[in-house]
Parts: sequence; structure tokens; C-alpha cells
Amino acid sequence: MIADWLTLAFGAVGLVFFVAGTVGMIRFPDTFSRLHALTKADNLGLGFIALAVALQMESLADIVKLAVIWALALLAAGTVAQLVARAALRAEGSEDRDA
Amino acid sequence: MTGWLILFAVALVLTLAGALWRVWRGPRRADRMMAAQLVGTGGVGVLMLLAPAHGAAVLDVALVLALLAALAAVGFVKASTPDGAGDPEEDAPPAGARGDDR
Amino acid sequence: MTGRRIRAGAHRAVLFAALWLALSGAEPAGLVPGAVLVAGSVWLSLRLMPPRRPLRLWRLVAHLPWFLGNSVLGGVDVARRALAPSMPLRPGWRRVQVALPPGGRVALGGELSLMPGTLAAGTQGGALLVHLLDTDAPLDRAIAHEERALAAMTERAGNG
Amino acid sequence: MPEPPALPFDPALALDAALAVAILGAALAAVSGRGVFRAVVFFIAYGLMVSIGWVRLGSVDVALAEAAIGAGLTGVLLLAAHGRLARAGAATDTPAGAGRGWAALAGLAVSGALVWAWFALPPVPARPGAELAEALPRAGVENPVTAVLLNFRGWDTLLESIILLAALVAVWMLTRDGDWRAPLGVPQHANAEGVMAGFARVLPPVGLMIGGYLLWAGADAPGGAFQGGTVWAAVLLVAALAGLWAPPRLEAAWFRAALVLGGAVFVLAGLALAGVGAGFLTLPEGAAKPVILGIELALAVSIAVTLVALVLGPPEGPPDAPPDAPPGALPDAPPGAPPDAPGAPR
Repeated sequence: MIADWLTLAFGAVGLVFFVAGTVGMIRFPDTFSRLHALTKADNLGLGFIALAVALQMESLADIVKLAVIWALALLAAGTVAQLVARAALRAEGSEDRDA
Repeated sequence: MTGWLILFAVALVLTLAGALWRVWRGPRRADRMMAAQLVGTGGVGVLMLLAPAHGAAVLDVALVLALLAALAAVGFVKASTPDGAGDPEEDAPPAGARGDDR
Repeated sequence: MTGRRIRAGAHRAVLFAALWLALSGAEPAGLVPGAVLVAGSVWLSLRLMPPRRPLRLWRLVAHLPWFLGNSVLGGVDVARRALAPSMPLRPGWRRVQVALPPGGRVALGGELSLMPGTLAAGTQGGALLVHLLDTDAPLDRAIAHEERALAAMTERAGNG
Repeated sequence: MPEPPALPFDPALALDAALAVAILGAALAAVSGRGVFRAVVFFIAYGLMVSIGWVRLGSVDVALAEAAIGAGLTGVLLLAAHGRLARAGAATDTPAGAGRGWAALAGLAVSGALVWAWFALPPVPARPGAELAEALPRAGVENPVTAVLLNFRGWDTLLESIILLAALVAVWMLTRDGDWRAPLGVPQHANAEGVMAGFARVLPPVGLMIGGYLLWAGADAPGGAFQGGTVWAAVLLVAALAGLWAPPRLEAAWFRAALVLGGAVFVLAGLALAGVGAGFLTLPEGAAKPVILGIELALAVSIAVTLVALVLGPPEGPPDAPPDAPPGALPDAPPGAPPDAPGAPR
């Protein structure tokens, strides 16, 4: 079945992006660069995972639901990245390290 | 096929361990908060992967997680403004308590 | 004025109705509660986000493939930097003047945050604060292109 | 093209093991170590993973509730509390020393009692839920959780909905004397053209749809009044935090009506059923579904309003005059950024 092979391929690609996001978050040297890693790599990974799962769903409604979930995750990521970057920028210089 | 999807989910949970390490390590609050955000995104991914095995109702859980994914971060940036009720994007902080990011 | 509201309301009603059909699996028993919810959501949406400028829906749709392609590039770019042993990064800040209305500015910031090399941190005095992963990358043209695409989505008629 | 090979082993056990380790690790990290902020973030991550755990255990209803409460509301509540402690100058590091030892001991004792209770339970019947499966066709709804909550054990649910209200009254008892007429919580404000406000303009209508869907789906699938009401509460809270929705005053009539709507409809439905001879809260077989859905709708409205009021906290006027001036400029603004105008009137 082509759909099954595609599911494997998309799932694997999605996983690679998730791993890259985590690696970036661990390796990147400063807070703002780490924000890049999270917002971009992870949401792309989520998109590929949604594609992989969509190929296994039977009803059209569930496939649209997967797309809605991804769209909401994108909206959240675009918002959170900007807000947290701004908050971190404001906090720069003052003491916001704990433990 | 569901076996493979669950295997992907296992791998995804393992990447979440990296996020938990960053929550522990920090050093800044923004780092910890964004790492929790990654746990949320990864969690949505895991739930999607579980949908074929557990039934489509699992997608509703993923839907709620994705809908509310930004809430904690909104709470975080609000709490880190000088009076705890503002927005980091406001040009001038309103008269309020002293700005303290601790 | 009211014509604009009606048009925007109709657009949003179609979107919310599609959302309900996807959520409920288009079950006939769900049509009545769905209609009530769609009406409520359109009302709430018009209250929270009154239509300022008429949206050109087809421009938005035409922009989607470009946006998706770019967010793929964004993910690939950041993954490449994260996984490369040398980890090529030259982070820095830039202020980008944008002529978009406030709503468009927020949308541009969100889009840039998903595109290669750029991360917005909101606006300050009308300019977008953009963090760059690599200050040497030629990103100014990409940002300007994005801004034009967003500006083209709304009609200029009306006074905002 | 051949089919992809089946996995030679079942990865389900590996998934459960990885989840269990991650959940326990996050829980331990939340209660050990220093730094309240870190503990709060670990608690948020813990809630996210626990909701996956509930899915693995087959309790999608609980997973939904955990996702809505854990991801949506407790995070905001705890982060706000932490910010408040910090501004008040209170220690935000957990105290070291003897106090923590006693707390750990108390936690162990509670865990021990729970383990004992688990082993002391009567033996599980051969087919768990057999009675429920037999009674379910008469319940009017197909979701067994909803059937139990709203039909077979309606009493419990009625009292639970009142507990939430009692908790809210307890929170209001913390109101200072001068603030009773102020709106709920501290006055929230945000850049009306900024990212937060933009997000809060888009999210609530979508949340209204999704909360309503969970409420409607709850009759026959996982979901229900609590899950739907919590989603409504979360998006209402977003609008409030972004300054787009002004929280009501305690004396607002619509607000008080919304708070008691769920309990009132529940009790009235029970009395009406007793009046027609069916007995208090004994749902007749034919009319069970519309009655359940009506009660659930009212309950969801009350739950949403109550949870928002709980998170916003007791009424508080504007903050007292600060002891020292607000900070003038963005520290370390990006190159070329003009400093914020200090103390500009809002």
C-alpha cells in the first residue's frame, strides 16, 4: 500500500524535525536562538506527523480535524515565540535566572 | 501500521526528555517556558500518532491541547510584567510595582 | 459600513461552519447545535475583531503554498544549523519598519517567526523587532516580499 | 509495491514505560530541587504528559479534562501566583531543611495509605462494568461516563457543581474591605495592537466552537459539561488577560445568575421529575437525553464562569502606589531601539 509507505516516510521526517528541534534547544548558545529551534522545527515536525496520520484516517472529517489541530498549533507557536522573545528581551540585564 | 505509529510516539516521548532537561537547566525563565511549550507540541504529536490505535476521540484531546497551547506562555509573559497584569509589548509600563523579573 | 460587516460575517460563518462539520463529522443530529454555535462564534468574532478592511480571500489562499513552502524551509534551515557539528549561527537583532496596519503587523510577526532565520518579538514604535539567526543572510528582501503579500490581502478602500 | 513490514515486536510497552518514566521524572523535578518557577514549569509539563497517560489508560474523558485544566488554567494560575509572590518580595525558593523532610514524609504517608486502600479494595468483578453495560441502554446517552455522571449518579454531580461554587466563595472571602465593588481580579491591560491582543481576538470564537463541540459530543463520546465548560473558561480568560473583556463586578446580576445556573437547572429538573412521580433526579427512559443535554448546557455555562472567576481571583482595585518609580527603559534594547518614554500616561 502506497499510503502506508507514505505514512512511514512522513512520520520519519516529522520525527527528524522533532529531534532537530530538541537538539537545537539543547545546543544553541542563547535564549533567542533556542526560540527559533522550537517554533520552526517542532511545528514542521508536527505538520509531517499530521500528514502521516491523515493517511491512516478513514473519514474526511478526521483529516480536516488534523489540519485544524496543526493550524491551531501554528497559531500558538507564532504567538508564543513573539511574546516570550519580547518578555525575555525586556528581562535582559535584570536578574531572571533562578536556581 | 499502528505499531509503527506507536513506535514513532515512543521516539517522540524520548525527545521530550530533552525538553525536560532544558526545563531543569534553564538558565533563563524564557528557556524553561519554551521547553514546556515543546512538551506541549510533542504531546500533540504523540496524541495524533495514537489516534489510529485508540480511536478518533483522541484527536479531541490533541485539539484541546493545541487550542490552549499558548495559554501558559501568555500567563508567563503577563506575570513577568512590572505589575503582573500587563503585556511585554506595551511601550511604557504603567505606574505600578517595580519591574522585577525574579 | 454595514455591508462590510455582513460580508466579513459571511466569510467567517463559512469558516466556522466548515470547522463544525469537521468537528462533528457532519452528523445530521449536530446541525442544529452547530448552527447555534456558528452564529455565536460569528457574533463573538465580529465583536472581538471588527472588520477593518475587506479581506481578499483568494489572495490569502494563493499565499498559502508560499507560506507553507517557506515554513518547510524554515524548519530545514534551523534543523541544519542544529545538527551540523560546527553549528553555524550569527545571531543578532534588527528593526524592520513596516507600513502595515497593526493587525497585519502582528500577522507578519507570526509568519516571520515560522520562516527561515527570522523570529519576531513584537513591535516597538511601529517597527517590528526581528531576531536573526544569521545576520549575514540576505533576509531583507524576503521580509519585504512577505509584507507586500500581506498588504495585498486587504483592499485599500476605506479609511482602515 | 509490497506492504510495509509489520513490527516484529509490540511497542506499546515501550511507550508506556517511556511515558511513566517521563511523568515520574517531571513530578520528582517539580517537588525536589529549588526554585518555585522551575517547579511550576515542571508541573505544567507534568500535566501535559499525564493527559497522554490517561489516553493510554483508555480514559479519554479524563484526558480531555486534564488537557483543558492542566494546559489551560492551572498553568496561568500558578504562574500568576509566582509572579505575585516575587513582586511581594516573598521567597520564591522552596525552603531548605527540616520543613521539606516533614512534607516528604507526609506525602509518603498519603501515598502509602492510597496503596493500602488499593490493595484493600474488594476483588474486581469478573467483567468490570457489567452492570453499567446492562443499564446503559436506558440512560439516554451512549457515553458511559456521561450516563453515570448525569443519570445514575446525578446526586454526586449536583453536589460537585456546588463544591466549585463553594471554592469560589472561599476565594472571595480574601477580598479586602474596600475592594468589594471593584471588578474581579486585578485590572488587566495589554497593547491593543500587539501580539497578545491579536491572539485574543482570534482564539475565543474558535474556543467557543470547540467547547460547544465537546459539550455536544459528550452525550455519545468523550467530552461533556466539564470539558466544554473548561475550554470556554480558558478562552474567556485569554480575552480577559488581553484586556479585551472586562471581568464583571460581584454584584452584576447576569454574572450571579450564570454562576448558579447549572446548580439551579439541575435542582429544578430534579424537582420537576419528582413532581411527575419519577422521583428526584430519576430520569425517565424516553426523555433522558434532552434532560441530560439541558442540564449539561447549564452546567457548562456555570463551570466556565466559575473557573474564570477562580483564576482571576477576588476583586482588587488598581495596585497601590509603588514605593519607587517604574523602570524607565527597556534594559538592553536592540540596537537602535529608542528607549521607552518613562512613566508616560496610559
